[in-house]
Amino acid sequence: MIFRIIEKTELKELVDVMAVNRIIGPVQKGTGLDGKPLYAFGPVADFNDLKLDYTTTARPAKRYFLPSHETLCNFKIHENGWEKSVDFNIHEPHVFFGLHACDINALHKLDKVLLKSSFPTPYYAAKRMNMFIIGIECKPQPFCFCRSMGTDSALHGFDMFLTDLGDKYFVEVQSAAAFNFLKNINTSDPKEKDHARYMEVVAEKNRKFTATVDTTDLAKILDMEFQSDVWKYWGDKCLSCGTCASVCPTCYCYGVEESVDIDLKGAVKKKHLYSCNLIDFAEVAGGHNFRPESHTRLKYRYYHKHRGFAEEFEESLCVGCGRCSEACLAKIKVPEVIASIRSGVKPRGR
Amino acid sequence: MKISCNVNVHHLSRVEGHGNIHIKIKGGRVMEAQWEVVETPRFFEAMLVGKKWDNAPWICGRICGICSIGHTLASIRAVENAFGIVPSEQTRKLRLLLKHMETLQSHVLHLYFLAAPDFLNTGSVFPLIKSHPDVVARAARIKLIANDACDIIGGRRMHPTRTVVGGFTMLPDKCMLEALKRRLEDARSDLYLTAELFRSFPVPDFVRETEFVSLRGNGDYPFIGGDLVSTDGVRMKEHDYKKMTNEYTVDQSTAKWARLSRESFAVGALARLNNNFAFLNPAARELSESFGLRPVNHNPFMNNIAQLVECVHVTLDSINMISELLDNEWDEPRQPVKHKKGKGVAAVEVPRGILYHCYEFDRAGKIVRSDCVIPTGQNHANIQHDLMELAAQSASMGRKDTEIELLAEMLVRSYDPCISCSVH
Amino acid sequence: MPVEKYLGVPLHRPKVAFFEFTACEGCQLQILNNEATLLDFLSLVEVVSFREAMKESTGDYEIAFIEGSITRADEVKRLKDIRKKAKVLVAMGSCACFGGVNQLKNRFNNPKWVKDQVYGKFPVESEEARPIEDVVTVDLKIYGCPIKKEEVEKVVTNLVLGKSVNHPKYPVCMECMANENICLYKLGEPCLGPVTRDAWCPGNRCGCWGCRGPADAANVEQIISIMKEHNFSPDTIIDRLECFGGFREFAEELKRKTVKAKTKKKRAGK
Amino acid sequence: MDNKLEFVDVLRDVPGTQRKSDMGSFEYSHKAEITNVYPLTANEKLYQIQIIDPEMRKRFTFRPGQFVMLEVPGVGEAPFSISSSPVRHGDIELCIRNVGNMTNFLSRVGRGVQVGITGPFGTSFPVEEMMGQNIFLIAGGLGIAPLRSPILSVLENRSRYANVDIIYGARQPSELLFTYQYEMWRKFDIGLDIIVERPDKEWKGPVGLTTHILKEKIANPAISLSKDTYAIVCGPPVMFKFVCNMLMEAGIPMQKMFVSLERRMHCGRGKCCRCNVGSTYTCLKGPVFDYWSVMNLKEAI
Repeated sequence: MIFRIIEKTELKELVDVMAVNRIIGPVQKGTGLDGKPLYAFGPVADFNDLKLDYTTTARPAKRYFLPSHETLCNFKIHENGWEKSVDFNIHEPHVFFGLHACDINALHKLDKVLLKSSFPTPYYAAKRMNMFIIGIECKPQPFCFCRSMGTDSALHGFDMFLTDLGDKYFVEVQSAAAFNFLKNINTSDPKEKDHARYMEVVAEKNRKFTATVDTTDLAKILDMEFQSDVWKYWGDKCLSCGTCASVCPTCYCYGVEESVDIDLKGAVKKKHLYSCNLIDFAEVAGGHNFRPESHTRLKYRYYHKHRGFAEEFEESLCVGCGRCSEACLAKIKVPEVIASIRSGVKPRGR
Repeated sequence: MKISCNVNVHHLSRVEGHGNIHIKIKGGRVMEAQWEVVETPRFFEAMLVGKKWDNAPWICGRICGICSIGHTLASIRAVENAFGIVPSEQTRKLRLLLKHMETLQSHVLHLYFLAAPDFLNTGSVFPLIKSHPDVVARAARIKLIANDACDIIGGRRMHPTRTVVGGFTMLPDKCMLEALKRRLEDARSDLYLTAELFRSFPVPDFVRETEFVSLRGNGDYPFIGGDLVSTDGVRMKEHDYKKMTNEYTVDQSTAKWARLSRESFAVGALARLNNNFAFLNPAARELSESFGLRPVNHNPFMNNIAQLVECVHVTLDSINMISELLDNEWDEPRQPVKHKKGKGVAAVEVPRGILYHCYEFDRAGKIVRSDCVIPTGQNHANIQHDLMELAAQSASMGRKDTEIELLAEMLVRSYDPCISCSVH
Repeated sequence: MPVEKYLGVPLHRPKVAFFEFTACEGCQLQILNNEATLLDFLSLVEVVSFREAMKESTGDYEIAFIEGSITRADEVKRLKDIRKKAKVLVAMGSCACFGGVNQLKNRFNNPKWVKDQVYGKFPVESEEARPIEDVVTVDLKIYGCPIKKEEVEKVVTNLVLGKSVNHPKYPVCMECMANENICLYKLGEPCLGPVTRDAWCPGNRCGCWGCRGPADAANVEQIISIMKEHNFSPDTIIDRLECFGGFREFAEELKRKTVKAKTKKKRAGK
Repeated sequence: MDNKLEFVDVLRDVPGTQRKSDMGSFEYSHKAEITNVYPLTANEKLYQIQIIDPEMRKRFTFRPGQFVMLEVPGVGEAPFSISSSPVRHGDIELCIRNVGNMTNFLSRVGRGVQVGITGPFGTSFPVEEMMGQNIFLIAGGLGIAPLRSPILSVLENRSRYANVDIIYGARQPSELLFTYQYEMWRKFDIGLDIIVERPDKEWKGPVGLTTHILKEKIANPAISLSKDTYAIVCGPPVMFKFVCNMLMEAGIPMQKMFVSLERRMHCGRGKCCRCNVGSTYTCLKGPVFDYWSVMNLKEAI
């Protein structure tokens, strides 16, 4: 692995060099009630818009590789027949500047099901293969439990990864493209003290994680507690609004809808990212609903994340980013749900 | 001399809301000439009682689908006047721009979809799609610009979502404003073609002297707030609106009627133009003169032309305003609102004339009493008197029944009445 | 030339009529607001009655679009007549579906007081504002105040194709999430989005007032307690819930509870 | 230096074949034509569908129990079990009940209309493995549709199987499907018992549920249900639960009992998750499951 050091003052240079490509990164989208900035991934037009010291974004950068609405194909309709045209909806590579480890790991997980399984989906693949990723070391937030999920650091799947050492960045370089970009700016080889500082920074970060989830035998426990009343407790709270899935960096479930143009000369097939918490997720033609109650849907969500995916790919689908817990108005938080299922005891006081 | 005639129009078409026309001429004498408003009232003034201030614009915008933006803005202004809030220059401009676009949308809808079919001998705009495709396409083009503009500024073309007490929840995207400006510039030629079309329509020769009431501009053509004036020389402050309207109930109408110096008065584009001719954009003024429309004009059918003139005025004014907005950095979209006990009145010129909203709030910011006076409501009495005059004239001129019916319908339509709105 | 077949299936160009009752006529205007697609729309159906736009009118129609709520005896009769003639009757907009803002006056349970507020002694007939479903059977609903024009187009296209119309069953949150809006609760504003049927308006930083009525799995009790946790007063919550009529029972229930709590507090104070 | 990143075209290196691992196959559908429509009952029709490209038609092979995604542009796409014999390749038959949007449209479609076909997808009944053994097929209602393919497949090689018995139950006689083929099946030495819940005047056969017949069969010493018997059960969840339990008690091993589950699918390719049972994809691990697997699915029954 190649390591470099770049001075912070050089970072603007790097962004400028990359700017011939479309850059997506953390930008401030608003201000919360507490006066703290609210971040989102969005196009970076100016270096000053790029907020690399962001806490977290309310949404992952998912819309750039798994958009919530996507046209799968268009049809031209004539007398008895039709012609179909397909577009993967991407025409240039994107630079993702400033992804945290959890979001990079989320991509690995998505790759397993969308890219490396049978029937890889080219809509995802086209976007995924045109990502240039610059990771950045995160600042653990009170709701992050990525350490429990083993996703607190990214070992691969990026072009370069920055760690803030104070006045400079420690850079892991993993691709030739990244190496070439760095030739445009001033970099240096890390010195012994840089390595030491790097270790310090990482250790300090690790100390800051507070939230935890006990994942020991989780798949088995989910099976044992399938009939647990605790699910009903959470189900009663659930708004069935689909927010958790929408903010999840790894939720990929969807629905397809076809519609005919008003002039009846064309039709379109669209994909809409869905959520298993939505009432009609498991409804079949004719109207039968396999999961009519909200607790059965909520349970299914945990099942898919922590059991089904684990069975298939030897790991959980959850990266512990905590976004769903933060976004949930009903305050259904993953660590609390799993702890309550594990203990079989409903949380008190709420 | 017309011996007898019987005209009954049940639920007049191509107007907003439900109204009937009855004309009966017997032995050359007008027995009956009646404009009847049968719309079901919705009781907005009662609905508002007990509601908090932030509900008012949201609910009152629903008084009318066609001028929902006007109602929303009037409602906001009434609340702001009650709480002593003065909108920022940026808010003022954006609101006026939004208002202009509603005026353009509404006037074009009226001119092409509601009024023009009478002159082109069809029952609706639909057959014109085949016979005059360019005319329909042009109408759609201008309307689309105005509607898109309302989406950009107000969030929605109908029942806007961004307009709130204190300003806007969100500001429009500058690139979109820029694009809007270009489209408005392109629309000028369509507006002049519209003028040519209306120049080819004969305006019925009908005059009845009346009083015209509107806002009075303070250096510019007025739309939001200001003094109230009439062509009979009355001038009052916004908060004295009740003295300007003197509403009363009549048996033939679920909408209230109004009067000022005479038995009736008129509001609307013609009234605005009659009172503020000097403040029109020069190009609009020139167009007006080319139609022979100068103050004070007493032909109600000329309201169509006044609307046309206003289309040109608001388009040109909007282009200037967008340039000014683009030249400045955006300020905060909205200012904080602190409610207090008090009363607020707003007078706003909506497409069909001057609109008043008035609310009284208690200390908790809840509405204790409310009052809305709608332009079409103020016009009903005038329509009634015009109709009598038209019937009398027709009787003496010996017009045919069908001719009388058409003229009577056209007369009511020229007021572009918003009937459900007037009943609210 | 109108298309006569879709994938070999012959299409029927239905005769449609638009009618309005107690309403602002905005929903009908939304159809005329279809500038870009109006012509296609008109070649898809045969409009036989549309008073807001045309003079001619016949009683021969298959699909009747009804705007507005019912507030007078003559409207009941007229609506029932329409129902007899129409094969498909569509409730269009919040007023027709739930009573809309018009039903706000029902909350006083005192039609006379309501009438006197506006008309004084002048006699005017006034009943409770009701959704049209209270009077006739409704085949289809198009939600919203106002309706979305694309939705009407979709409904009509589907009717022509014989395809059923499925409204989204999920709440507004999905649309907000898709637009990547900041949740209004994070900005300190009340919003009924989590319980209201998916809408097209998110994106203007305007909290939802529930004009499209409850989503299929609406957990209204939960959103009420969430609003309380966010320090919104019962009045604010009631204002939202009762605005368009879709959540009326919940508003009534909350009012009862609030009054009860207040009297309890008062008694305790004494 | 040019810092523009190179755009990667995902289809660049993909050949035009139809392998599961090819990106190009994801949204590819065979254009096919409805060549015939036979009404079977008031609600069900049999559609003969032929892939138009002769080369593709030849290459299209499937195993009994597999399904295809049938697409009607603008109207919808849905999974259907193939009801025809696997020998017929890309000339397939689908038995479709008018229950939803797309099936309603299909019910009005005539011959000559172009539709899209993707697949085949999913698991199948192991008919080869069953050779030399007894087969017990039990169907309820529309459950006969996915069973017709293994039945026809067995008919093609009738001599290679021992006893083949079908029990088929429907609500009423008018809802019985494929009535015109019963004689032919019987001619091929297949035991066929038909039972209805609500008989009409003409009905002469037994009345009740499939389990009634099954009970009689199990009680009959002449028929032996042993580990040499395979069972295929298809019908509503309540039915297959009862039936499978009875068969298990009668001695058929769980791994030799097969059911076909029906779920809504939006992709058929293990992506949309709409067909998941518990956390298992019906489209990839199913629709044909052995009963042991079904027992392990948390939500199947």
